[in-house]
Amino acid sequence: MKSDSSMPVSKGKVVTAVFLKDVQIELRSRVVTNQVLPFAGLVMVMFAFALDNDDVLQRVAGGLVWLATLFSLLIIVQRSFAIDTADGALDSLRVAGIELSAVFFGKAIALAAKLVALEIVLIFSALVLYRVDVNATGVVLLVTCVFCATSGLAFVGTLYGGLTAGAKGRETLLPLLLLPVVAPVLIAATRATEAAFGSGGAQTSEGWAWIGLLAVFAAVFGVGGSLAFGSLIDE
Amino acid sequence: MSQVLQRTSATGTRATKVIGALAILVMVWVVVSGLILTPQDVVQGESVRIMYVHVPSAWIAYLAFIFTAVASASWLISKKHSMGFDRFAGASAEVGVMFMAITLITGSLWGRLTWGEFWQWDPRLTTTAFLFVTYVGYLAVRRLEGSAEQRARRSAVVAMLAVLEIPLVHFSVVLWRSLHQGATVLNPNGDVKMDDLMLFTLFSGVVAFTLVFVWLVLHRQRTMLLVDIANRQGLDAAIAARKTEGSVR
Amino acid sequence: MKDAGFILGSYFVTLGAILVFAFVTLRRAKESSQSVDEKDKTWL
Amino acid sequence: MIVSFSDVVVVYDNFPALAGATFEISRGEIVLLQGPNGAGKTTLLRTCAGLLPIVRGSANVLSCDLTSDRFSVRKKVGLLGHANGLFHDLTVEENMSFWSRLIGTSDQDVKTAMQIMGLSDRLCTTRVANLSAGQKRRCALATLIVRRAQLWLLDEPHAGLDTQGRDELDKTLRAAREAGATVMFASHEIDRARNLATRSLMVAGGLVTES
Repeated sequence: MKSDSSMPVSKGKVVTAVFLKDVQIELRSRVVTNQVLPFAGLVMVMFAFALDNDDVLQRVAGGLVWLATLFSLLIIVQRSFAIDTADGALDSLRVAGIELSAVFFGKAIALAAKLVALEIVLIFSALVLYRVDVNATGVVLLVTCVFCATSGLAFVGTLYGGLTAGAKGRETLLPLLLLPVVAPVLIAATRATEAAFGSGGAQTSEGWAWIGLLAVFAAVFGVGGSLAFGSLIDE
Repeated sequence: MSQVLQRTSATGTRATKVIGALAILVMVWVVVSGLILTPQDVVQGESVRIMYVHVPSAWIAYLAFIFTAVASASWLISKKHSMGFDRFAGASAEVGVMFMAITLITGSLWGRLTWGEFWQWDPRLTTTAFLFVTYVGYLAVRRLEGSAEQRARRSAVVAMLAVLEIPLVHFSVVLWRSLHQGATVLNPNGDVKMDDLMLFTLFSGVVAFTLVFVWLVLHRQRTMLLVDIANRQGLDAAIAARKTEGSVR
Repeated sequence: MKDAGFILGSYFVTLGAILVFAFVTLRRAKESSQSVDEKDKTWL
Repeated sequence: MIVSFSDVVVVYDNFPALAGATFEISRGEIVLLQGPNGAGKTTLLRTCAGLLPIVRGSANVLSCDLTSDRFSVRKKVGLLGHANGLFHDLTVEENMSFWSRLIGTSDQDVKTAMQIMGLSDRLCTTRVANLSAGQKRRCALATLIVRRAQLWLLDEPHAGLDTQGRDELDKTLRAAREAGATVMFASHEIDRARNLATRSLMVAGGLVTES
């Protein structure tokens, strides 16, 4: 066996490999579809029981969708890093000497894919359960909102997931760190979604201001995450 | 407090004693002036007196968090990664969290008097509450196990992200309120007609709290250094013990 | 004074918190300073 | 010198797992690390891989100064720890292709590595979770072989393997040495390990001595 080192691998290939690995594991284990999704759906139904009023539900539908998403985000992030730490794969990734910012983007994109799948189901269940209507311009706003909010959540989730990966008491630390940080996403995505749903007489055009905020958030944590992720998961 | 200082010369110096004495002096003046000398406000009546402790503590809390961010950035940027920066960042965040807790409590007491409610989803209050939780999280990150360098790097990154959060949270909350609620709530700071003595007392409050902040941070970061030194000495002993464990076999 | 409870309460909370923080810090400093050499205390 | 440690101290929290380790290893050696549990063997291997910060002393591995830069050495070493570094929800084949994609090796190399470790076609499509401990170890070793590292760091590589697997492992390590690689490994299979090693070091109490 020769000892020459192999050709350097481009960053894009590492991103793809990590992304495919995470997605493949999800397709195989179906944790998001079989556990997280029912959990999120349950949250939506429980809110319907607790609030018990059609008008109120219609009014707060947007907020409930994003609240359920945030709770699910915590579970998905923990699961995503539990896979990597269970058998020391995170150590192997570090020793492989690859660029860890590529791992960050790979994991973030995989997380975003799972979140989008979840959000689509949640939004449809809001349409059915809470009797919300969306018009054509609302759909455009909604799709943009989902895209921007999900990018932000995926970046910040991967960053803080990496920070708490392997730490003692991470189950309790992650929500403490993550929830205050994603507060702007909750507010902005909720308002934009409400505008798209027309809840409480909101106009669709009111929603676009929020999209800007979501985009800034995603940009800040995308850049911050790619810079900081490597040093956070290292000892 | 100066008596206490003499007994525990551990982290005290002449400078901190002077700062401590000044802090007590100015603080006494703030309390006397704030509670007795200053007049009532035309709109808010007696409740305006809370302002003299509430507003300075809020300012100093924000100052502390900015100081934490600056110290963290210095740690990250500096080639030597001097642990002094890390200790200053941690000490300042601890003091900041305390001042922010004071801000929230006195703010809600004041709110009860002016609004009739302990809590309003006012942008400034909401931002403050989020920041409080964020920095409680920062302190939790500092307590994670790991090497000193790893702890410093982690917490420096979290501090930088947290300080970026301040404008993001504030802007989103302001936008949120502006769209859904007119400016109907009485703004506790805006409607106060301040005469000279009131202004001077508020200013003294800022001075007093700044002195307190400096005094606390100096002592706290020196205490952290003492713990680090004690750990390092413990390490020498531990290495020696470990070596004998090796040679016995 | 009207609303004296609230006003005095907020002063009490403020000063109390600062004093508690100060005393806890000084006590911890005293504890950990015993095992440290005077020459390591660079600020003295 | 491939590895040269001088008075290296590595700590976990405040416990000095390495308490001043000093030793040197030259190119082409197969070095056995002997020593009781908790002696610091694992820490030593992880330090060589650039995973742990060095508190005192200086260490140089493959011309990388570990005290100033723990990252550039990582591309050149291969580490097999107690854990296998595998994803249990993926098949053997998928695990292999993930790691080979990360480091850019050809499919042919992957096939060869799997053949060397006796991972047959049937096993390739089995999920790692369903493998026996020994089969998992073989899979982990196969991911290591494709790394083509200049320095192999193996923590208890023989553990969990059957006799045939151990023979294959020994053969692989000798072949790697022929190709110019250097090997450090810890093992409790003293007879087998002595046979394989060209030199052995005693690790005890965070110190390293010749034996």
